[in-house]
Order: sequence, then C-alpha cells, then structure tokens
Amino acid sequence: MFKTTKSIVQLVILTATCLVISACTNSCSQKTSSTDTTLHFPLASTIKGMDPIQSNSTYSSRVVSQIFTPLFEYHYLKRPYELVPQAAESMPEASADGLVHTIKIRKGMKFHNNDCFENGEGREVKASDFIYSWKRLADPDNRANGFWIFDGKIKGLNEWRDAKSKGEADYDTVIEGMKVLDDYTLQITLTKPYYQLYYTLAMEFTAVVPKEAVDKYGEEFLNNPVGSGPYVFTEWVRGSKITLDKNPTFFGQKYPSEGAEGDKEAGLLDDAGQDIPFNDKIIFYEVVESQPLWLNFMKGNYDVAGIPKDNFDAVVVEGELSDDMKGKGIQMSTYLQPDVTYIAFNMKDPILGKNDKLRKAIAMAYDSATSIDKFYNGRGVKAHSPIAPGIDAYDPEFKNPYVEFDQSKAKQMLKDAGFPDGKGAPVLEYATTSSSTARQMAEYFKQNMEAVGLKIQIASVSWPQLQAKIKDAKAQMWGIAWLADYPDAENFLQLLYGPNQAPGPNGANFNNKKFNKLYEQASALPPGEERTAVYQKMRDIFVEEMPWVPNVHRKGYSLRHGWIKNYKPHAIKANSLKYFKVDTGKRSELKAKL
Amino acid sequence: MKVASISSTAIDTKSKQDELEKGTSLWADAASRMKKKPVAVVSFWFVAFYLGLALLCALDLIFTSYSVVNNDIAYQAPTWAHWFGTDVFGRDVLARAAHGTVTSLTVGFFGAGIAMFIGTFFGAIGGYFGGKIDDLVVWLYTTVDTIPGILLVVSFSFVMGPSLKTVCLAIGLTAWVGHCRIIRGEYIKHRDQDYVQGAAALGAGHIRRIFLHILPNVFHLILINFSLGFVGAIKSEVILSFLGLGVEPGTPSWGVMINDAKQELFRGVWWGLAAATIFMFFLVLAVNLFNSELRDALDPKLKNK
Amino acid sequence: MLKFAIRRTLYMFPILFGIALVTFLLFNVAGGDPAAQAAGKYATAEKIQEMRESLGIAGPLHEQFFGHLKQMATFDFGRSWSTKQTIRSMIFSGIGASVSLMVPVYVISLILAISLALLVAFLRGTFFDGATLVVSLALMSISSLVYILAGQYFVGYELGLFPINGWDSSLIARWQYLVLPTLIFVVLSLGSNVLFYRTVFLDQMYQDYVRTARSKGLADRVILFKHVLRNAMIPIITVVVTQLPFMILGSLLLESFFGIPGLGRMIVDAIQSSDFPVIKAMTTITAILVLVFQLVADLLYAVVDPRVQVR
Amino acid sequence: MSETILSVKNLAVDFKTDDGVVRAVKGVSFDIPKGKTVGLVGESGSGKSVSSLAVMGLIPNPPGEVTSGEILFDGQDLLKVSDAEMRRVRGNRISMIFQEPMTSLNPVFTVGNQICESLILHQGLDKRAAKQKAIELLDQVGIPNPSERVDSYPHEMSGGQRQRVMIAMAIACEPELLIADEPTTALDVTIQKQILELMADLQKKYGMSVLFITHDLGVIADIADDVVVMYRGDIVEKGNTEQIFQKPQHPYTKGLLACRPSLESNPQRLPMVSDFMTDEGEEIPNDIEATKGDKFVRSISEEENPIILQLKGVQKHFPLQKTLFGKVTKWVKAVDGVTLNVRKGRTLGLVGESGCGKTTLGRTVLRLIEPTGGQVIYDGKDITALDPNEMREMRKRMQIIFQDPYASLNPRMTVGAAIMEPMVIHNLGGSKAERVKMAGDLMERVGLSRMMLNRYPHEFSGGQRQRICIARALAVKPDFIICDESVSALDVSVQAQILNLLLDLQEEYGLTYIFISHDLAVVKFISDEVAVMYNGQVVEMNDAIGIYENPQHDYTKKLLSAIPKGIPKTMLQQ
Repeated sequence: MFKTTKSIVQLVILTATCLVISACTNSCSQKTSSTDTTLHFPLASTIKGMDPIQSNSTYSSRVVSQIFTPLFEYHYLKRPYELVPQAAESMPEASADGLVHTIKIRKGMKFHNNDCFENGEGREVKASDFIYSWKRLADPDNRANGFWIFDGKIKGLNEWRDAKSKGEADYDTVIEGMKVLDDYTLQITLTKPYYQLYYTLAMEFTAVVPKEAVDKYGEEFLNNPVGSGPYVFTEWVRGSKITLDKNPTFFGQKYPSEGAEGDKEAGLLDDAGQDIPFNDKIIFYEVVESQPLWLNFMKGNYDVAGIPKDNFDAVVVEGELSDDMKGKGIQMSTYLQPDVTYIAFNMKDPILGKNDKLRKAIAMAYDSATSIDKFYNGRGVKAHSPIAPGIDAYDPEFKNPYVEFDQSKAKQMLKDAGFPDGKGAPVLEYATTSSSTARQMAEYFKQNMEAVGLKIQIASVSWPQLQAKIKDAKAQMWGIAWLADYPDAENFLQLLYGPNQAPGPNGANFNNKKFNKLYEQASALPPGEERTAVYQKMRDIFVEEMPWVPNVHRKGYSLRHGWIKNYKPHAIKANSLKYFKVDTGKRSELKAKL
Repeated sequence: MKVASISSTAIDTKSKQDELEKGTSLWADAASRMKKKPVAVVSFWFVAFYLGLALLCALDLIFTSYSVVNNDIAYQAPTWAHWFGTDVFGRDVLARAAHGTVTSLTVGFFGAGIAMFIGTFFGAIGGYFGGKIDDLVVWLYTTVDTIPGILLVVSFSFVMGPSLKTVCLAIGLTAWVGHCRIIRGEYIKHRDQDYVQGAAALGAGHIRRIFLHILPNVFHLILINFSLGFVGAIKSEVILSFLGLGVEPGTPSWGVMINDAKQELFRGVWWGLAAATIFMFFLVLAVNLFNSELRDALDPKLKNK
Repeated sequence: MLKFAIRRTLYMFPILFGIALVTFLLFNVAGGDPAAQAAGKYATAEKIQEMRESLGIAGPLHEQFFGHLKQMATFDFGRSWSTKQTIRSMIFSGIGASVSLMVPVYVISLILAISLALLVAFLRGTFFDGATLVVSLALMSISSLVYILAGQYFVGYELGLFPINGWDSSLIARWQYLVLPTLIFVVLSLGSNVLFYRTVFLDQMYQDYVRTARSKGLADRVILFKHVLRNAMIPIITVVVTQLPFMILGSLLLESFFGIPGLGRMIVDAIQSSDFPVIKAMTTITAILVLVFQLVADLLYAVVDPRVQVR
Repeated sequence: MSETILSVKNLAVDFKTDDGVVRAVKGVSFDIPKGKTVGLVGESGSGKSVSSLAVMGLIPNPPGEVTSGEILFDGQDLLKVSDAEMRRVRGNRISMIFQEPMTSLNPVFTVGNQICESLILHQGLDKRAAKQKAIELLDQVGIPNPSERVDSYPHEMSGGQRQRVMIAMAIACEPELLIADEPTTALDVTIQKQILELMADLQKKYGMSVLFITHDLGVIADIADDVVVMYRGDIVEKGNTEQIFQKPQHPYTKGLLACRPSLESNPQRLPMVSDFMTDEGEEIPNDIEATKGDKFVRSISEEENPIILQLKGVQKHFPLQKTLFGKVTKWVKAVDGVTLNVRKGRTLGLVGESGCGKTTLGRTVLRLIEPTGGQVIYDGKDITALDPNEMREMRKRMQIIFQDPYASLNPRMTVGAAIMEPMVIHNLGGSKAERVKMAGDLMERVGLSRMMLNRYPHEFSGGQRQRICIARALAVKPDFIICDESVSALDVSVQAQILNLLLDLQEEYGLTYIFISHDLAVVKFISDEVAVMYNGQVVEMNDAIGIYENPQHDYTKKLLSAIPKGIPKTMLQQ
C-alpha cells in the first residue's frame, strides 16, 4: 500500500517539478538585445486586413500607413495640421475655378521588393499607378470602404464605376477626371469644387498600390500588402502580431527641421534632417483585452500604450503622470482629438423625430459633465455641437443651452413636450454595444432619464447588429462617436446632411431643408471666414433641432517608455511611427528597472 | 380515473389513518441518511441561506440600496458602511452581490429546469419507445451535441436579444443533451424491468408506465443532474457576460461584476471581483457538496461503500 | 469492423443534415444582417443590396438553403467576409496555435488528474480522499474567468514568472507564452477531472474481479495498476477521445485573453463580426470532427474491451 | 480423529451501517479436517459467506470488521499475520471460488493470463512455464482444446466453463484448503453436476480440504463429509453429513430438511420451518416422516377442468444480425413453435434450463412480448388478435408473478398504492376507501398485516414482497396467473411458504397457473402437468408423476439425473 502511494506521489511531484523548472529557465520578459531597435506597438483590436482601400479603422490604418504612401501627409510637428507632400514632389497646382489639379510625384520612388515583381525587385512608382489605385478604390467589385471620398466628385469616375459594374469598362478605360500627363505628373478634374480633395489624398484610401501585387494576390492582397512606404510587410500571425521590416529602398524622407512651439525644447528637433525611418523593425501586437495590453506595457514589452480608463487614477494624478510612472521613465502626452461622442436620435422615429422638446428635455436631463469624469476620467471637453476642437468652425466659447444639465428645466421641457414627469411617454429604447464600458454608459443614461421620469430600455447588441439597426433606421437612440477623417467641419456636418440618410452616414436621418441648403452652399466655398460662417449657421440649426445630444470631445492620453524618442501625438494621421526612434541603451537601462 | 392516488405515496383514509403503519419511502430514507452527514447538513443550510437571501432580495426587503446611485462615492474601497466598497455608480457592492443571488438562482433554476424538462422528456420517450422515436431523439441530441454550444447560445441571443430570459433559455436549450442521454439510458434499462412489465401486465398504459412508474425511479438522476446543471448555468452566465450576452444592463449579476473586474482590477478595485467570487464560490461549492452527498444517499449502487 | 465503420459513417449524414438545418435557421434566417456591416461607414442602400447578393443571402430561403448545403457538401466555404482569406487557410493557420496550446494542457491535465485520482481511489475513505474531494469541488466552484484574471494579474504581472500574453510563430519561441495559459487551464480543469476519474476508478474497485484478484494473493498495487487501471481505461478512453476535437478547436476564453491566434479565437471574432462563412465552416468542421472522433472512440473501445464485438 | 487444517474459533464479524452496527457472525467455531469437505449451509443472511471471507481476510473494511476470534490455519492465526504474509497464504495455500462466474473474472484479460498470475506470484514460474501450467490446469478442469482456450477472454466462455476456469485458478498452486462460496448456484443443474464431480475429483487428486458454502441441502448431501448449519449468524448444528441428514437435532435443521420439495415424494402441502420452530427458536414437536413417501395427485376432469388456454405454434424470434440496410440475416429463435394446453383450475409446470425460452414464452402468452407467430387462445379468444382496449380488459383475467421480488415492485410506491393500482386502472372498487379496504383484505389473505399498506417495498423481506406481488396480481380478480420462477430467488424455507400459499389460493379462487421454473422438484410438487422445454421447443409433456417416473426424452432424462438427490454420499455407498 505504502509503495503505491509513494510511486504516485513521485509522479505528481515529478510533473510539478518539470513545470517549475521550465518556468525558471524561461526568461520572463521578452529579450531585447542592446542593439535591437524593434518598435513594439500594441493595437487594441484585431485588424481585418491591410488593403488601403478598406482601411477605415484607426487600427488598420496604423499598420497600412507604415507600408503605403498616399500623395500627401500632415507635417509631423506643426500644429494646426498642415499638409505636406509625401509621394508627391510638391503641393499641387490648382486651376482658377478650383476644378483642375495638377500634381507632380517623386521620381525614383520604388515599390517594395516582392515576388510579384520581376526578379523580386520593386519597380519605380509611376503616375499611372496612382490612377490604377484610385480606380481600384472606385471599382464596385472591391466594395471599398473608402469610395465615399471620390463619390460624385471626380469627372467621369462614377460613370466608369457604373460601366464597370455592367462589364462595359475596365481598368484601361480612360477617365476624364484622372489623367496621366507624363510618368510623373497627374491631373485630377473635379465635377464641382471639392475643397477637401487634398485631405483625401493624404488618406490611406488613396495610397499607391502596385498592379502586379493585386494581380498576384487577388483577394488576399489584404494579407500580402505591397506598397512603397518606409516599412515592408514581413509576417502576419493573424490575431496575434504583424511584423514589418525597414524598407531598404525607401525613397528617402528626412526628419523635419522645423516644428511647433516648444518642440525644440522637448528635444523633438534633435534628429532634424536625418534619414527616416530610424528603427529596423516594427512589431504590431493585436491585443483585444485591455489587461494584457497594459501589463505588457508595464513590463516594457510594448513601447507605447493608451491609458485604460480603469488605470487612469493610478497613472495620472491631477493631470500629471504619477511619480511612480515617472520613476519608471514613462512619459505622457495629451492632445485634443478632433472627435465627438454623441447620443443620436432617429429622426424617423414617430415619437422622437417629431418632438424637438422631448429631444431637448433628454439633452438637458443628461449630465454629461459627470459622464466625462466617470467614463473618460475627465479626459475630454464637453461638446456643445458636432464640430470638434482643432477644426476651423469650432468655437470654444459657444454654449448650447440644451446641453446644460438642469433637471428642473428638463422637467419643464418634458412637460412642454407633452409628457409631464414622463407621464404618457412610451418606454424608449437605447441601443448599445455590450462591452463593459458601453453597458455602463447606457446604464448611466438610463439613470439620468429615470431621474426626470423617462423610462428607458437598454438593448445591448453586438457592433454589427447595432450598425444594422442604424442602417435600417430601426434604432431609436444610441450612443456613438465620430472621429474626423480630415480637419474640416464638413466631415462632421455631412453626418446630418439629408441625402446622406441611412443607410448613409446620416444615421440620425436628420433632414432639414435649410441645413441641407447651407451644406451645399458651404461645399462650394473655399476654406475661409465665409465658409466658417455658413458652418456656424448650420450649427445653430442643429441646436434648434437637437438631432443628437453631443456629449464629449475626447482628449487623448498616450504613454510611452523613456526610450522612445521623437514622439509627438498626431490625432488624424497614423503614419508617425517612421519618426520614432528607439534609444537602445536607454531601453536596456530602463527595462531592467521594470 | 384518479391518478393522484397512485402517485401520492401515502394512503390517507381518515378512518384508518391511525391504524396504518407509517412507511419510509426511499426519499425519506435518503433524507434521514443525509441528516446524519454533517457535510450534507451544512451545505443544505448554505443553499437554504442563499434561497432565503434571494427571496428577501427579490421582495426588496433587504439590501434595498442595491440600485441607489451616488456618483460621489464611486469606486470607494470597503468601509464599515460599505463592506465590499462601491461600484462605478457608487452603489453598494455587497448589496449588488446579494441581489446578484436572485439573478444567479433564477438562471440556475430556469436554465437547469428547462434543460431537465427537455432532456427528461426526450430521453423518456426515446428510451421507452425505442425504434423510430428513439432514432429521432438520438438524431436530435447528436445534432445539438455536435454544434459548439457557444454558437448555439450566441445565435439564440441574436434572435431574442440579451436578457435574463434569453440567458435561461439559451442555457436550457443547449444543456439538455447530456441529461437526455442519461435518462434515455435509464429508460431503456427500466422499461424491461419486472416492475414495469408487471404494471403492463396489470393493464397500465404507456403514459402511466413512463410517468408514474419509471419517472419516480429515475427522478434521483434528474435531481442530481439538476444540481449539476444548476452550477453549470450559474457558471455559464459569467461566460455569457464576458461575451456581452448576459442579463439586461443594470440587473445585478455576478457575471457582470466579474466581467467588469477585468478592467477595474487595475485601478485597484478588487472588491467587485471579490464579492462576486465569494458569493458565487460558496453557493456553487454548497450545491456541489450537497450534490455529491445526495448522489451517495440516492444512488443505490454506491450504498454501503 | 469495416461494416461497422461504414454504417457509422453513413449515420453521420442525417446528423450533418441536422447541423445544416440548425445553422441555416440560426444564421441565415434569424441572424443579423452582415451586409450592412460589411458595407462600412459610408454605406448606401444599393451598396448593401449589392453586398447581399455577393454574399449569397439575397435569394429566397430555399435557394439559400440549397447553396448552404452545397457549401457543406463541397467543403468549399469560400472566403471569410471580413478577412477575405480562404477559410481553408484560416483554419490551417489556426489549428497550429490551438493544438500547441491544447496538447500540453491535455497531456498534463490527463496525467495529473489520473495520477491524483488513482491515489485518491487507493486511499479511499481516508482524510486525504475527503480533502481531495472537497478541494476538487472548491476548484470547480470558481469561475474560469476568475482564474484567468487572477493568473494574468498575479503570476504574469505581480510575480512576472511568465509573459502575460503573446505569441510567436516559431514553435520554440512560442512555448514561453503557453506556460501561463496551460497552467491556468490545467488548474481550472483539474477539479472536475479528478472527480471524474476517481468515480471511474471507484466503480471498478468494487467489482467482483477485484475480489478474485485479492483472493489470489495479489498486492493492492498490482490490482490497482493492472486490473483496475486496464478496466478503467475503457470509459476513460471514450471520454478522452471524444474530447479530442476540442483540442483542435482550442479554447475560446483562453485564446482571447492570451492572444493565441487559434481556432477558438477565430470563432469569437467570426461571431463578433457576423462572419457567416467562417461560422458555418467551423460548425460543420466541428460537427464532423466530433462525429469522427466518436467513431474512433467506438472503434478504440472495441480494441481495449475484448467483450465488444464490432459488427 | 483426523488432522485439522483450519480451525475457526469464536469468530465474530461486525458491519457498520448507517443504522448502526450489525453483527453478521456471532462467535462461531468450526474445524475443517485435512482432506475432507465441510459443507457450510444456511439461508441468506445466516453469515456463511461472511465467515468464509473472514478466513480469506477479504472482509471489506470498512464497513466490515472482525471483532474477535481466531482463525488457525496450520497452527497460525490468520487474523494476526501481516498483510504481506496473508497475501502469501491467499491463492497459494488457501484459495477461493466465488458464486458469480460472470463477474468474478476480469473481463479484459485472457483466462490464461489470470491463471498465470498466481503461478508467477506464488511459484515463481516464468511466463512461459506459467502458461504451460495454465494449459495443463485448463485440461484438468475439463476445458476442451486448452492450448487454444488459454488465450480466450472470459466472455468467450459459457458460465460453466468460466467456473471451471475459476477452479483452475484456485487449484493452480495446489492449495491445502479450497473455499467454494456457492460455486454452482448460478449454474444450471446439468452444469452443476459436472462442476461438483470435477471438484470431488480434484479434491481426491490433490488431497485438498474443501469448505463448501451453499444454501442447497441437496448439493451438500452430494459433496460434504461434514456439515455445519448456520442460522442468523450462529451455528445451530454441526456433525457428519449422514448424521445431520438422518437425525437432525436442531428444529431449524429439521425444518430446513423437511421443507425442501423432493423428487421422491409428492405431499399435498410442504412442511415449513415454522412447523418445527417458533420465531424465537423454540422447538415445536413434529414428525418429519409423516409426509415422506406421499404421492398426492389431483384429479382432472373434462367438466371441471376444461382446456382454458391453448398455445398453437407460438413463435418468438429476435433479430440478431442485420445487414447494412436493416435486413435481418440472423435470428434467435427464443420460442420456436410451442403448442400447449392448460386446464382450468390446474397447474401446468414449464421446466427447462436457462435460455430454453420458458420466460419468453410466459411473457408472450400475456403479450408483454409480441409473438412473431402462432396463436394464444384464452377462453376461446385469440389474444394475439385483440386490440389495445380488449387487451386491457383481458389483463384483468390474466396475471403474472415474476422471479425477483426486489425488481418487480416499484420501489418508489407504497405497497398499498401498488396493490390498488390495478384497481384504479380497471376501475374496480368504487371509492378510494373501498379500495383501501380491498387492498387490506388482500394483504391479510396473503398473510401480511393490513396495517403495512403504507410501507415501501424495501421495508419488506423477499418472501413478504413476493406475497405482495401475489396480492397485487389478485387485485384484479384474475382467473389465470403465470408464475415466472416465482420462488427461485427465495430461501427454501420461504419458498415452501409461498408454494403453499399459491396452492391455497388456487383452491380458494379456482385459479389456473402456468408455473415456470428451472427447479424440477418445485415444478413437480406444484404442477398437475409438466412440459419440458429445450431450445425454444417443448420436448416432452406429461402429468407430474409420470414425467419423473417415466421420462421419455433424452433431455428430460439428463435433467433428472443431474438433480442432487439430497442423500449423503456415504449412504449412497451403503
């Protein structure tokens, strides 16, 4: 009896010992040699692919923008944001009526070396490659996410698109509005003035792709991206990590030598005029859960991180990074994001759509200041209109009377709306996604409404379901956010333009004739005071109608380890990784302390 | 025809009541044996405690503060006033955990109850009748069994929208397979036993044999599987919350509390996780222990071991 | 034996039909509209309709069902709607990850649980037996989510013994990421496994043949390891083999939390993005795997248990 | 006085149960002389098996425990030796054969492997030598083709062969003492005879002592030199076989011997233990000889006893093997064309060994199993053609009592509810109170108190349960009852009571019985006519006396000759 017991115990102990030994021989954090300049960059989500024409998420464009190059980009350091040439040789020349734009592209710019090319060597990028890439964006077969930027704007493009879907046109068909003047010169002709055009030419959607790669990889191009950017795609372990290597044939950009105020003092100009990119390799990590992302950052396995909402109090003390974090060499940057979060009403809803007083009552009953504290750790500015900070028509002084939290006024308004103390009002449905935070926000909204007597039912659904609900105009109210694609108020106001109704981007189905007219008027105007005035008129109509409850313009907080040099947050464009520099000496020194 | 007189175990003719000796049913026998086991008694009282707690909470007699919002004291660490601190809206975590009992017990009872009902019904008719009916039952449960449970549950909540009802139904509609298999096996075993054959010889019909004769003899398995399913349902609720398919937002639930903890832990808020885990741990452990004792007491095979 | 295998294989067809029916009902009829989502943030009505057609969800239901059956029959589920990869390549890349997590988990927990259960069965009725019973039940009384949260926080972060999560495509570099999830998985499955195997062993300990073996003068050790173990292997093998498909399919929770790009994670992603082809493919493949391994279990049963005559 | 190999002194064994400590063996003492066979006889619960397990040191602990006494084997107290030493004795010097040949062998090892185990362990043989020895042993115990069968698995052998394997295993190390615990109880009589002969041969060959435990006095008489009679944990009488059988001293022994139906006599009623002894164990004067030599026969007349049940070519075939497409290629012909007549108010005995189809036939008659061919005509109606409603009506007239009283009552139903269920189904007795009264009357009629109606089956003994089954069958006032091995699971003393009860009821209600049994003596006692079944067919039918005194068919003859005569071998030699 004793013998058996012993042998089993031995077995158990042996197994356990093996585990422990294996644990101890393992170096517990990722090894980084002192000369390894790899940038470890976490993405708080998985991404679907790396095809520029589909890259509509912040996470995928983060990766795409390292591999591909559009014509323009934003100056890395200057604020407000300023377009500068990237693949283009210089900024374009526009005709007097603003309809014809001529753009010169860089000479000697090459695609990444890839098997799709002869000998595996990337060939030179020509003007025709851009035309090809844009046709790809317009090709109905590709169902590109980004086509809206050109939709109805470029002469002959929509016609080509229709013809293509009927099989009457192909990529060789010449489009009037997109011409190649010579190998290095392009000309775009617009149907009407489109002052956001240059912005769109800085978006990843318009980046240049080689036909050879698209032909070779077909549908799987999104898994095998070939571009002309500073980094070359090497490997993607889907759902886990993406490895990019420095592009040896990159066309040679330099680190900018001028910046905004204070940049020099911050050391952001130390590397002025040097060749970028600095780092040999970027590894992106797809980390869905916030806990492992944060823990890995704290271990120094990731170089940068946002601050999870729930860690905020531990990390930021009175707006400053905590001493503990500072002691670890961690640095923080904050910046206002050109975005707005809001609660949208479905204006087609028979109750909400026809009763502006009810909408206003809801807006006044909602305590957005507390919600900013609670859900954004105070990281944000209360929103009064759809237009976000950092954009021409944004007025920090502007006050929307209906978003001032006041329960008694809200009750009065509710009475005016025909529902004294909520009596007679039906139960309203608030749709939300089901993540912890979204759910808590919904609960918070419900609590606020119940305080004035309105009954709310929360429908918690998946993100695709929420989108489907909005696109079918079946949702009543929902919380959502919009992040600017480019720094122009038009990008926000189009969310309320009547013809953009669901399934278009105008999910609230707001359709106000005056507003629509003003929108059309503004789009024909060049940037300037006149246009800003029109934007502000539109804003005032918004306030009178309140198709949304604007909630917050968020503030970005980003953290990085002390060994990351040249870090400056950029709210619109995600291609800044090429400017970052890993200080390897400092990395080994600081990491040892973590 | 009075069926009740057969199913009820005692014959209570008033005139003869005092004459008749009292019999001890196998249930009473098991109960008396359970009473002698301290573990069984303690776990029974634990479960009873939870039931009482849930009842009092459901009637809003205790921990009435569970939904009182006070944003000024959000995420307060445990104090004498709030033993398990407060949550994101300054609500008392202990009160919420206590009210979470209602949710958990509801999910446990209805989830397992639905599963038992479906599983017993199909298992009984399949095992009893055999042949084509049995083929159909086997086909049904094999089909359900081979589809990953999670996909089924997700689809149900797609259709019905997440709510307590959905959670119960989704769990019930997926968890019956194992039970069905066991019950079917038992019915196959029992249908040929002498007491069933005897009932048949006395003229008892199928319904009578299935429900009045065999069912009471497999009922202990239903009870045991119910308590296993009960525990499974409570644990599933947590996973469903993780997938965002849990109860309606605002309803106190351990699953939601544990799920929220995945972020809260890092701001040092451990009490939500602690409260939910402790509440759940003791309930599940008590049911598990009770089940294990119940099995010993009810399963004749294990008797005298 | 061959005839039995053929019959069992044929038996899979009605089941597969059932699976096709259930998945179709759930996803094509009752599920959300994937087209709206796939169309993106600047969608138009035409674009969505266009999308529906290209996704094969536009026609009348019976045509859709026929298409669904055809896909299942040809194993050609096409490409994922969201990642555009062929589903075949997605599955091949996912299997490796899932298997490299689940094989160690499986082997370790099997060895550990069986040795513990043997020990407990041997010491039945003692304090050690009772304690193991209670500890096992206690282990089963904590949500698996709590194990993961606590494991990542304490073992990965506070103690820093292993990487908190991560992945490496090289098998050799990968293992360090696997330690923590493996550890957690083993712990969270240990309780129920020990109890199950204990019951299996105890069942055997009271069989008449054990008494016969004792009457021959055999030592308890021999009886346990030779007679009891061999008989207990019969139910154990059935359970172990029928669990094998889940080894390939991986663990949904662990893969999500530990960033392991396996099939479990793939299913979660597909659910969250209503990626029907992937869901259909995974459902069908799971079902076939389950059925195949049930068949294997039955055949193995016949090998281990001489009493079973497979006809 | 011959040398003693084993001497048990004052042995007491306790069992802990949930209801307290039960003393199963209350201080017994007996000796086993070298080279002799001692029969340990007693009814269930007498403590005979526990005593033998105690000798082997195999009392399961917990819950059992030897609380006092000595077991001297070859001068050594087995209760005091270490585990390791005890293991050297077990299987080597003392070995044991168990009752259940089906479960006592490990199903996953070959029989050879299991025989070799003790050879390798105790005699230090290597594998090849052990296997060689195993083949020899199998040959010795009469397994044909031993060099092939050595690699067989237990399930590939018949019950008798398995018991031979068990014996081979037990004698492998040529033990000094062989303990056989009911080794033939689960076997058919013809097989039993072979096994007993084999054991006697082997004992002679090896000069072993044998402790033979059984409830069957007939077997004891055949094999034992000395007899020890146990009753409720005590030894009531011991002595040499002839003396016990000729001049039993203790009233229990007297009763036991008397209540056994025998082939030689045919009394009108069986004597019962209670005729000899009160419940407290006091003797009641009685003369055993009174019934000896009775040859009671009931008359059969066409007027009073017309043929009420006719079986015409009844068939029941079960499919055994199917093709891929469900076509049956092999059938088991459980009942293969049986034609029989049963007379009203009389008993037809149906006798045969296990697997002969007698039980299937019984159930087919009641349509508990649907026949695949033939007709069952009861009182002029073809039962096989009745619709469900007519069949339900018919069930009032035809009833069945099963073998296992433990399995045939629903354990979750009070006996009152069980007895009243048929009344509810068939709407007998207007009110519940009336039904309770009727149930009470039935209880009293079968010899139980009406006060017990609210009790549950598990609170009754086997004999009482069988009485309840009879009461339940009587509840519908049937005129025909099939008794399917209805007394086979009972102790002899109880069996006698039930048989007498059945006879009384037959007289009182004019019942017709088909009495199915494997026990020829019982069938002979209770039946007017006897049919012998073999391989699904009736091979011989005659009146009860005739079939025993003048068997025609070879199988009947074989069956009769295999029955232990119940006469001590020493007397036969005289």
